[in-house]
Amino acid sequence: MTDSAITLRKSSKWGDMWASICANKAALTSLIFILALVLTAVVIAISQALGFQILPYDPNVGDMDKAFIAPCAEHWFGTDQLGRDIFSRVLDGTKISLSVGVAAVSIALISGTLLGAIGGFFGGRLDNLIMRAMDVILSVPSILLAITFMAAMGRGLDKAVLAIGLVSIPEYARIARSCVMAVKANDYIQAARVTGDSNLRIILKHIVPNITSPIVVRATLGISSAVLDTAALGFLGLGVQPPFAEWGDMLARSRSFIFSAPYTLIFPGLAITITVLAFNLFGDGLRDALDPRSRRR
Amino acid sequence: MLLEVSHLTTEFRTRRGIVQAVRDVSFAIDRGEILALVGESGSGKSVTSLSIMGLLSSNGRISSGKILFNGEDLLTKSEHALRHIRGNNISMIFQEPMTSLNPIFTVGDQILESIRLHTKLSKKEAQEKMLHLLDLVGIPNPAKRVRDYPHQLSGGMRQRVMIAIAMACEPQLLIADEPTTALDVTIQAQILDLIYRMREQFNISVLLITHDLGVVAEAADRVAVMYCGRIVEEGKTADILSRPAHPYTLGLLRSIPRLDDNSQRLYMIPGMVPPPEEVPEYCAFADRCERATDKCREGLPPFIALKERNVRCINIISEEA
Amino acid sequence: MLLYFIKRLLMLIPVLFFVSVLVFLIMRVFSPDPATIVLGQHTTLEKAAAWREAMGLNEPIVVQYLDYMYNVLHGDFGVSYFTNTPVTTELLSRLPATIELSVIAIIIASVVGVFFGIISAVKKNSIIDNFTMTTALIGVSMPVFWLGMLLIILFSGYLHLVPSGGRIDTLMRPYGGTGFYFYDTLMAGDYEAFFNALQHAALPAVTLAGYSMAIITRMTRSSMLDVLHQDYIRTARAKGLSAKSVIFKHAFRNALLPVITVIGLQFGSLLSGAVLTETVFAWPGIGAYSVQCILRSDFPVIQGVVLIVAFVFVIMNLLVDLLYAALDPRVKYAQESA
Amino acid sequence: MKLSKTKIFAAALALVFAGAAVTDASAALSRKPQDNFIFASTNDPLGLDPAMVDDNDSGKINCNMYESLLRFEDDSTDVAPSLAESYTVSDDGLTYTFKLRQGVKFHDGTPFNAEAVKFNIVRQLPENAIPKMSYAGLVYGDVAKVDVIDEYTIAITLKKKSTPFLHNIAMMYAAPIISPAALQKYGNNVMEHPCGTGPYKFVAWDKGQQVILTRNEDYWGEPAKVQNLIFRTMPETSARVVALNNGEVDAINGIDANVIPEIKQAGNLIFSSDGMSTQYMFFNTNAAHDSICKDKAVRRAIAKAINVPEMVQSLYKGYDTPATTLLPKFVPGYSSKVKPVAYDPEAAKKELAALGVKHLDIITYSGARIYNTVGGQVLAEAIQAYLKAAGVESTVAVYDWATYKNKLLTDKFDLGFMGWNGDNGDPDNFVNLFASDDIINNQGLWVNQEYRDLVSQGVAMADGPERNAIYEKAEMLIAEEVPFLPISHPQILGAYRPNIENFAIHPVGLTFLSKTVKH
Repeated sequence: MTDSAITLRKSSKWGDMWASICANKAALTSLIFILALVLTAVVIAISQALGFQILPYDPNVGDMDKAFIAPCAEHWFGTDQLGRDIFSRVLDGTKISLSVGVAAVSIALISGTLLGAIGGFFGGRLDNLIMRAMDVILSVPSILLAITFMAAMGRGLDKAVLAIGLVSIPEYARIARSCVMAVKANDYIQAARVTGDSNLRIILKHIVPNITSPIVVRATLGISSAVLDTAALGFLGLGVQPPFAEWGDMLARSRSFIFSAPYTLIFPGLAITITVLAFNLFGDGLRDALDPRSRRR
Repeated sequence: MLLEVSHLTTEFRTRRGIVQAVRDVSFAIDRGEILALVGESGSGKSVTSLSIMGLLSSNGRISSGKILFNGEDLLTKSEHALRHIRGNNISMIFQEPMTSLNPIFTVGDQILESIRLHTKLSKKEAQEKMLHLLDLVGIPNPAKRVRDYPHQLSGGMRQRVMIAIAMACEPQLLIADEPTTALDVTIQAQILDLIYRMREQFNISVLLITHDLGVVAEAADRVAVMYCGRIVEEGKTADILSRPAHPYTLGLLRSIPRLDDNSQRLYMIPGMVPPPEEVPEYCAFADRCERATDKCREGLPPFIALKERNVRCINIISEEA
Repeated sequence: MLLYFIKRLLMLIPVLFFVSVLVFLIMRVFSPDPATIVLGQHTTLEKAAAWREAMGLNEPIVVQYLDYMYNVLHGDFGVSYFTNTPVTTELLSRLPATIELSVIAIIIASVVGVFFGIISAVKKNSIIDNFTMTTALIGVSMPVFWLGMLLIILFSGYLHLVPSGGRIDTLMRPYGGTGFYFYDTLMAGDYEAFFNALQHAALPAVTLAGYSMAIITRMTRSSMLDVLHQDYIRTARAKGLSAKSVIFKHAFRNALLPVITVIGLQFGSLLSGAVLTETVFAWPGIGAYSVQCILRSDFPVIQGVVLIVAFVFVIMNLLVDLLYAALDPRVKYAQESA
Repeated sequence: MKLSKTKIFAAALALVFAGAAVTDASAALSRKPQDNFIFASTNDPLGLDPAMVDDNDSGKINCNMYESLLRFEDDSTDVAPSLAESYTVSDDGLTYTFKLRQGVKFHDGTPFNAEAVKFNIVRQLPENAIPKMSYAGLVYGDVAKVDVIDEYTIAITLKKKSTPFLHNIAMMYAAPIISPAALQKYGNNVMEHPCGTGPYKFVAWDKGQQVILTRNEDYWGEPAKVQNLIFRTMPETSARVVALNNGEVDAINGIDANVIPEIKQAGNLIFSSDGMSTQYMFFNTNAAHDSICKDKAVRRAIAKAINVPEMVQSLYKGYDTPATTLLPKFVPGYSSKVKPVAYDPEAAKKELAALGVKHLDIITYSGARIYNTVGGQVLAEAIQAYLKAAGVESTVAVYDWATYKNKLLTDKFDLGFMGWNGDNGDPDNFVNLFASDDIINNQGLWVNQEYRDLVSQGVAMADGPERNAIYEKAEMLIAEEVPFLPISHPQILGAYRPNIENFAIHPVGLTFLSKTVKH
């Protein structure tokens, strides 16, 4: 009886969620925008892998004679110091920002959720150890830790993913842990234990479905902060390898020209802000959809 | 009459459109009288009380009707004037003594605030008055208790404190919104007794809102039964409890467990209370009523005046007539 | 209370210990060897080896760590590889700038954030609310350094209202004193210099405050909305209190509790933001300095910075907990042992 | 009560912070604009002890506080008397005897004499020098002994003949004479307590902000014109330019060609002169790394693919000169007869294809260097584009400077970037790099015995046409073998306000400001 009631509620929960997101114009617009971004990144990546250029210009090769052209019909966003088309570079940059964001969040999500869930489920010393480790990571400002990491390991996409992923593990661990502990305290889990269900079975059947929604919300918002962190690392000169376009790196390069060529600064910054905004709006919408308490407001 | 509510209609803006929570409600309370407003949750009794106090939430609005207090219409008064009446002439106590007191102020502060707001007493006089009030509502060792925070008191004590706050300025009308619901049975009786005593001592009128007919029997002079935002029956307590005229009132009475009756299962009124936006434009109880006929669904039944009572039903329970 | 405080302090020790281990590992095991750049363009492999030997970098890592911790516990954080100056000196001479900036930023963020949070909550769904919430959302979505550069372009480049970087005009610099320019200039009665310092701090502080401001606004709003639905607010209104005292006395003081926690946590993230903000505005604090030092593998300085920042961070968290306990009569120290 | 609380607070703050700040708590300096010359540059100095620093940011401040026995002429690297009034060289070329200037005092009042000079040299002799003294080896590595002849005469004897020695002791690194009293007082480290004999003396150093100097009223020579010198740290080029254009500062350096129009437009003046440094791209010829570039034909083919003049013009907007050889034009030994491999994209493409060169690994640094104002990444990307045009794909690995220097020692790569800032104007200072077995100096580890012989011949030979001929030969060898591709000789660029007179940046990168006037 309990089981069927839960599954019943679950399915309607996801249905409700979808309805609620559709009702939230900002969240829906964001979702469409995010899908468009993903599509852009995938199309660009595929076309580049196949060896043809669908962007107006090669984002990585410029014509030095055409350095610092202000936005015009040929170069919508202008050109940079090496004469590369900023519009093409901004579009090309979606690849890196999105992939770093998603990859970093995946790392943090998987290891954080696992650690938190294990700690919450088994409790005791193991839990204590895990949470102290999380405290250690949390007690150093994340950007400082990420920079230190990058400086130690060198630049590169993979390392940026690792650094950003690592510093955000504690968030997921905490969420997972508190969810698991809350679920564990529920009567039906106690009952399942009494009736001799294995730990694995309890975890798969009862705990996983219950921690999914807070973790999904956190992950959506997490992508936005990962995009910001990627940009910050790029800005400090610790981002990806050139000549790949990365928004933060583009901003860093524009620093010396903020007065003479402000367009080199405006567009990559806008790209970051709008992308992050979209993920934030969508994440907020998702949270409202999954958490009726906040929907009330 | 101290308070006369006539044709009060209160509505709320919600996601699903405008919903009427109180529909064309009229009643009156005399000085020194205790009127009980009875109904299930969602029947509109709390909204009625908040309408009188002018404390509707921001999406609520009184769309028509009059609320005369001492002959003056509260609905035409400014917010400033209403503030002067609230807590001074009309005061209110609530269902949840646990959450109705501000957790971060001491009990004393919260009582003093009320006293000092409406009187010109000096600090010292106000403090004396506060101690006197606490003594009056039966709180032992008041001088010590005033320094306590709400969470340090028991539920009954907190409700006493609420009553002390309500009585701070010796109001003419006390609205008690489910004052005993959240309390243990023994404490319930004490609190009712206290309200009763207050009425005796200060000759105040009380609008007692409750879903518990037991409470009504114990305390009220008159009863008004609400269902889906409308008053369906209104009259003297003894009459209504012993000889209900409206089928809904009867249903309510039958669903009270009785110690002397163990023969059958507890009665349950069939069906559910319709949500406010689905209340029909005919007798709202018709769909649950065992006595309902097609005629009941043709239009809103009028108030039928029996001796000393009004009933909104066209199939008044026969033995009554 | 004192006992609780001491207990909490003791609990910080293992955290700080592991922080030190973590940073030590990252720096000394994985980071690039600084020898070739410390010694500049006249280095040779031989000289670099001699330098490493002299700095103890050839010792086993455990010995290096124990040495380091021994010295730290004796108040010696070592000497910067590049400037040959004690790390303590280097950091203390830059800390006032960072503290000054962070404090101004957190004040701005709290005051503005709380103010707009309250307005938004009270005027829920009004134009002001929608505008505030949209701004706040954009605020959390903007890269700090981009915001900073935009502000520089606008206020310093086009409007010429404020200088683009630094703490104070060189000529206004206070002589002697504590290194806290606001304090020093006020004490010296030099109001011109005080306002000059204020002008310099305006853009960086606003930039640094931006993110926290947005977070605090959102938190205050949702906390206020929560509280405004509480029964005791109805009680307060039923007493006949004015809307103002209901909101500020009864609602706000309750809503403040979770907000304070957020403000405390934001102070920690300000230190993160300071790294970027200081870099953009050439603010001579430890944020920009630590980036510089990380990039040139100045191990002793980085280790010092991370330890000090972690220390400040955990102490801030402790203070927030204590403040919370002081403000909320429901919290008792004894119950909160976790 | 309240006041006393404030006082306690102030005392506590002062105790914690003021004790640490590098501050002379002396009375405030004049705030009149004409009394203060403010010079903004990119970095904080590393320190103010000339024996322990090697950076231009320290040098350009130190050169106003310290003096060496000799100095460079105002606009060249020819030497002239300074703290030494004259010198003689023994016939075997090993012993240098200096007559010191009399009546000179250090800023702390300590008299300047032969003992002070000896103290400074002994401090940096190989047996005493700490590893941080990075110029000690270059300047004093060959010193056999130092003798005080009398109070104002000192004799320095070298182990072997060294023509660059006189240039070396005119430098602002290692060579300046510091007050022995100060050195003793501060534990052989005056990084934060500088004390020399120069026209300006130290007032305060706000870390990350500025170093403040004030006129030395007891200076032995012509007193400085402007009362106070302030060296501000402003890391961002754009910020420096705006500060200059707004009149917040009087002069700036570290600018690149892109911002010059802005500066001129605001009515400010540009200072530019040939810099004494060379930027080059080196090929990895390290036998251990087995790069395709160890093949001379490959190196020549790659060189043909790159249009150095066009690239330099485009990157540095005509302010840096394309380099044809290792030596800058004004350094003795430079020869216009040395011709680098000419740009020939067609030939390059053909040859590279024939040689089977399809892919190259490029390694570079991220930030800007003195010899490369646009930064290593931009430069590498430009090279990458030229290679692509020649049919060669390449990857660019970018590291921050510290990592880069380490990667050069450990990683396998084909092309890298480096530059050399001349120290003393002597050709040996440049050419000996590629005669070294040390991978730090000879990054590609190019080994050529003929070249090495030429270099060791040159160092011992007295200045003159004969010596120059040897260096010409060495440069010809480089042009033929292409162990590296010379890219550019950077221009020294600075800018200053129109009310400033006599502002110059010396070819070695230093700013001697005692003659600068502010109207």
